[in-house]
Amino acid sequence: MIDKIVESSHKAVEEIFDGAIVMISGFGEAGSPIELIHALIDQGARDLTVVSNNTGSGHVGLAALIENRQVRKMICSFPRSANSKVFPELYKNGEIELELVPQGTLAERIRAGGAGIPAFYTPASVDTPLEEGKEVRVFDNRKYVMEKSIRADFSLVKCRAADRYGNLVYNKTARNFGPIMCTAAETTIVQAKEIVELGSIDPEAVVTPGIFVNRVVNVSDPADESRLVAENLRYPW
Amino acid sequence: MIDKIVESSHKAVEEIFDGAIVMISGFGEAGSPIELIHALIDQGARDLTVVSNNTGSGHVGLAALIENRQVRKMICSFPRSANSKVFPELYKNGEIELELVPQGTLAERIRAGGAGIPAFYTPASVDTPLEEGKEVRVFDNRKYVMEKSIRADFSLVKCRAADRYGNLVYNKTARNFGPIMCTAAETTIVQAKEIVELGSIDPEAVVTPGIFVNRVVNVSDPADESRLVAENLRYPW
Amino acid sequence: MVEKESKTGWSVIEMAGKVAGDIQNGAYVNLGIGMPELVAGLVPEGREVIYHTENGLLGMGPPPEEGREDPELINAGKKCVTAIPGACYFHHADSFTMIRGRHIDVCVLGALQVSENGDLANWSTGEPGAIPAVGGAMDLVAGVKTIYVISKHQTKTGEPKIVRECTYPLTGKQVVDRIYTDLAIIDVGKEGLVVREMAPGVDREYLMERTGARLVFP
Amino acid sequence: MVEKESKTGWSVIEMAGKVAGDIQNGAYVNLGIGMPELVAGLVPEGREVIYHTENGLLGMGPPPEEGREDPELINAGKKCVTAIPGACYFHHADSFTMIRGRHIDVCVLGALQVSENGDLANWSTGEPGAIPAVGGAMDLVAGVKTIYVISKHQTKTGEPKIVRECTYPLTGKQVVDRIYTDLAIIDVGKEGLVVREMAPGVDREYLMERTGARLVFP
Repeated sequence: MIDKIVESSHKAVEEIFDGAIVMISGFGEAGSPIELIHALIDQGARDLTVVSNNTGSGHVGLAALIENRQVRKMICSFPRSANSKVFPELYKNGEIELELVPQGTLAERIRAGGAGIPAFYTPASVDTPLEEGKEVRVFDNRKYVMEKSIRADFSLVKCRAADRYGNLVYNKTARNFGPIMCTAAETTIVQAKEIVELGSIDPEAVVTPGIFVNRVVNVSDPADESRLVAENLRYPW
Repeated sequence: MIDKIVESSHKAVEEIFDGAIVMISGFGEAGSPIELIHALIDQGARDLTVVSNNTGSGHVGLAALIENRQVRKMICSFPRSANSKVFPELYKNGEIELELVPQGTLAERIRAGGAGIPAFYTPASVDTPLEEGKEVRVFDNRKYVMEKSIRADFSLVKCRAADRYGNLVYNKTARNFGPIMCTAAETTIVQAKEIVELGSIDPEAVVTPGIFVNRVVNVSDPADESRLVAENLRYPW
Repeated sequence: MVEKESKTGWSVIEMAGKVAGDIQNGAYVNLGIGMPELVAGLVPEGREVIYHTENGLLGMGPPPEEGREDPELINAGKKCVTAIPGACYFHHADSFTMIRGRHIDVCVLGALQVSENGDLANWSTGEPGAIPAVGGAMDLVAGVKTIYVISKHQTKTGEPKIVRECTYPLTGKQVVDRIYTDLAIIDVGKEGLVVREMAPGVDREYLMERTGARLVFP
Repeated sequence: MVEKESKTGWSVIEMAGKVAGDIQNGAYVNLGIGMPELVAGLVPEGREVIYHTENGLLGMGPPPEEGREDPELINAGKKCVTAIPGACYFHHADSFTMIRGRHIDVCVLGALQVSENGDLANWSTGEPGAIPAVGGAMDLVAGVKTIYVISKHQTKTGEPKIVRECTYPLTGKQVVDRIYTDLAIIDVGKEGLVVREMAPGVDREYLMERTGARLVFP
């Protein structure tokens, strides 16, 4: 029998090793797997390269992982926002690396990683500072930059519902990077608000087919990041 | 108001011009927009380049379009099957061109066309006759061929249900090339078994967002290609 | 008779209204964060426009009523929004397929600088030590069919934002189609910057004084 | 005592059963058209295996009962199939993401020829005038983690199918991991073609006579 459900977030992340590349879903707090991130803080793996659109808010979730000095390098498109204090400070002090990638290029590089495409060309960032060091090539009289795929050792993803095969559906705009990150990691670890019976997700409406998922943990009442930030909470509590 | 519904298949295809590149959805008969193809036969545009996984069966649908000498060139992955007689004969006589593309490469070239990616690298066809004439490049000690995107002037696609915005859902394995072909044409023309009210397709389960669709025609009782082939029917009837 | 209060230039709402007036029925539109967001509320009645937000929603509706916010239903500015009937959700690769693949008709963006040939700088002032952050701006200008810039004509300190060449790092080269400022509406074309309309109280001289690039008055 | 009928080699069902025995619980498997399709029915009880068909279904089930066929629910061989609970449908680009992205564990394919170093030829005899047709074979061999070939050891006319170098056009170079024939099971490794098991009535000499390549007997 196939059963990808594991009993806890801590169990789910136990194999993450020092130096791993870890993708973390979410656009701001929407879709951010905060319980898995907190389990990773407890677990303690260090020297991580994290691929995520942002760098977290306040002192919880991704920001707390960074604050706990577990992250060597961030690969993201928008590393600052209204409530992000941790990353900017470390960055200004030269204590964390940043690879800045246009958002669509970031998405496509992840998708390519999952699809076995080592590189592709995109018009985004041509003639800007972000094309520096990259191959530029003309197709049909227009310039494009070559971008390489990104793959991870682990992806941490949040979804709305999962079954024991690992089929997933998401909630609204919390879908964002989840489906592509699921495809691009050696091991994909998912937190699901609900575990449902096999066959209860409409096969026409599955967003992430189970083949892309390795482990699922049920987090039925995930924390609301913005509330934790508003209350100025810190993880570890 | 936005209303992409048109009243007939003939109206839907009237702008297709001689020499156009036309993508046609379907894997065998599943997902093949047979009524749109028949309307295109009535309409008469010639010298077409058709992108489709196969070349049709019997003397209806895509096979009939080819038999009617409207197709100059086929781009496909599997141009023969049990009941395909028309294409093989024309091909052997040198009366139609063929660009043979591995199925996954065909899918990815179409997807790239829709996604603004002019070219990408794939491991499929490396060290085979189908890599001939293509750039081969090494990434991480493995060889890949560069493949260019395909775009079309028109895509003809079959789906299960559509709304007036052009949001689409499909039926089972008839989905196949439909969603990617919708993205890769200047004008995407869809036949839908059912037209539904705006909002009645679950926004989490829309497969093709309406932005990729230009025209929809309701074909509530589409022909069953294999039955037509079994009855040895020919189009035009 | 009461004399009308004399006024120079358009208000921000008037600027956004000018942009909104140029958005056609059936258009797929992406609105940047800040001033561009005002456009949605000002599209003339009778036009149905569909808003795309690059974090994964086509068919974005107005902000929710208070107390009905859903932190998992947000726009690219991370503000809570709603979804209209006929909306749909999708992942980031599909969202940027819409952008990069030239499926979005209009994008309205803010600007730090716009150059004479339509170069846009809107993501970084290039200051050392600043945290660079680009988001989807480079994809949008590379992929959307028509790029509208909405911006004050000058910076807060009175520097021109429309310049011969951008001094800030570029978002994209030759990408802007039209600029809507508080002083004028300017098309970017092969002939250069063509002034299409001037705001009340603005004349050629006034506009040229506040512009760092050549202007064409047709 | 009744003497058992002596027999040389495995039947097609026995060959498929050998393949099936090597498919692990939880594996994602793509079966080629023809002989490979037999494998699905022979997986040992207690193992849950998920079948992928590249036209857009994960969780393919057995053929439908007569009269319950749906022409829009087919496999890559265009035969009617069913879908199991937990199945899902997807488009071709997503389907080949599964294949090219190394998400499928095992693919079982037929062969025209397999070479000493694991080259596979299975899509074309290269005859002039023949209609070339490749389908998904090149993507499968390039992307699936483990490639099993199931094939008669020789052609109908007695030619070896396991050869030093393929004379037919390749599907992929150095892609085959294991070959299941009616005479033997052969691993393709750095040491060459290693015979893992021989069928009843087959010995080294018998096998070598029918093989066009060097064999290693461990």
